[in-house]
Amino acid sequence: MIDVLYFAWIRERIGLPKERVETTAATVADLVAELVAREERYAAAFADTRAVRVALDQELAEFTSPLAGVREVAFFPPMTGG
Amino acid sequence: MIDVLYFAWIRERIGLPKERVETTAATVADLVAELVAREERYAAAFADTRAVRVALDQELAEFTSPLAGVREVAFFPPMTGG
Amino acid sequence: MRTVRIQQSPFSYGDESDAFARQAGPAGAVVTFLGRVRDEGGRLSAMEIEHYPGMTERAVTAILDEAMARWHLTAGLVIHRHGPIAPGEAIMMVATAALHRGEAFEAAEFLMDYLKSRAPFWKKEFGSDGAEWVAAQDADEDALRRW
Amino acid sequence: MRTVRIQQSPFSYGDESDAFARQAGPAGAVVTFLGRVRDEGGRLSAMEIEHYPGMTERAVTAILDEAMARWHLTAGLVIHRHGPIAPGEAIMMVATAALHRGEAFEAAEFLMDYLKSRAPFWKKEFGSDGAEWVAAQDADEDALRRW
Repeated sequence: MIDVLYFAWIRERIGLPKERVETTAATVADLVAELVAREERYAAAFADTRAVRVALDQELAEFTSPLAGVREVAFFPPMTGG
Repeated sequence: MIDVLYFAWIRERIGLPKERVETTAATVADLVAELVAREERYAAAFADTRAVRVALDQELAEFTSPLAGVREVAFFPPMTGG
Repeated sequence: MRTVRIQQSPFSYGDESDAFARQAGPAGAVVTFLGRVRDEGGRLSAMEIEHYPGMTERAVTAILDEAMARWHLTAGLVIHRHGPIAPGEAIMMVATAALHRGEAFEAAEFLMDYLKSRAPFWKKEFGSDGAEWVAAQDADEDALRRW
Repeated sequence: MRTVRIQQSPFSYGDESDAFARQAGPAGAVVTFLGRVRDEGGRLSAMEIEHYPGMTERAVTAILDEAMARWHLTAGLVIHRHGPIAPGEAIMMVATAALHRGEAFEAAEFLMDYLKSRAPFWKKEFGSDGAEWVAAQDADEDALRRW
């Protein structure tokens, strides 16, 4: 089980800020593929993954990063702070 | 007659902040030559003119600048504001 | 002295600047930056900033630590708000203190460039045309290359 | 809004920063710089700043006008003290306000570089080794070349 968090327009498209996901995905990309296969709203959120950033246990990561040992995955658009 | 002002260590070497000078000098360099010829303290102040800046009527100028129509000449070291 | 505050409530730029300068030690140079919501000629009625609690503090602290080490700052501060913010209000500020002005300026610009695209904040603008998430600019990503 | 103040009395960095930001109009970005007397590890007991009354106001105003035009500032401020100043005390500050952060930062750095070597101020330091006029640095003159 892994906590998956969504922010900004990704959160809005999927319709929830956080969920627990049962997965055996090896990488972030594998997890995204599982989510996209689930429902249309996930497909809409991940339609263009160039516009999606990912953090693993609150550190920026890549879609190729492995999920082994990770407890929290977050997906969000490019950041616009400052 | 022209007002001549001195600042910082140039003022200290010459021993006064301001004086009125009777001169027919055509340029700043000519005025400096007249002053240097007067007394040792002026010679000491203008010993190295690369370390001296000049302003004519409160605008930065050059030693080659003409004095015609100028009412106030100021000599000072390179500025150290900020 | 290192200060990171992520908060919903407003802050006073004057009071924070003053307090920062007082505790900045022997620094000859203090630079502060204030970022505010522009009203975009009246088209913007409000802004809302979403963030990622937990990661935000970690990311901002890491960015500030890097700036302090790289430019030998005697003090550094980042305050960043989240939640609803009205036009004209302060969004965030950074402050840097160093022996010389060049270090304080560079560190402040570095902090701004990194906070802009590496700290997990997302701005949503509410205006006469509806609500819209602010898009990241290529220029913001490019700005990181100079560091 | 353009403000130039050449004064002997101390000023409050917090109050001035706050007042500046309030009257800076629609600016999204405000940068302030504070320059203070360093104590040089205790070796400096006081500083005295001499200036050229009349020319100082003219020169500083001209530098600020140039910065405001070049970076489209919505407000600009320079406060510079003269007379005796104790270690740790504020010597001067500049503040710039612009729509975007890059303009506010560049204008503030430009102002500092020009005030350093083109405004008629001279610093004299009083310390345990006696009194000495601060020498201009080649680096300060070089700093002007980037503008």
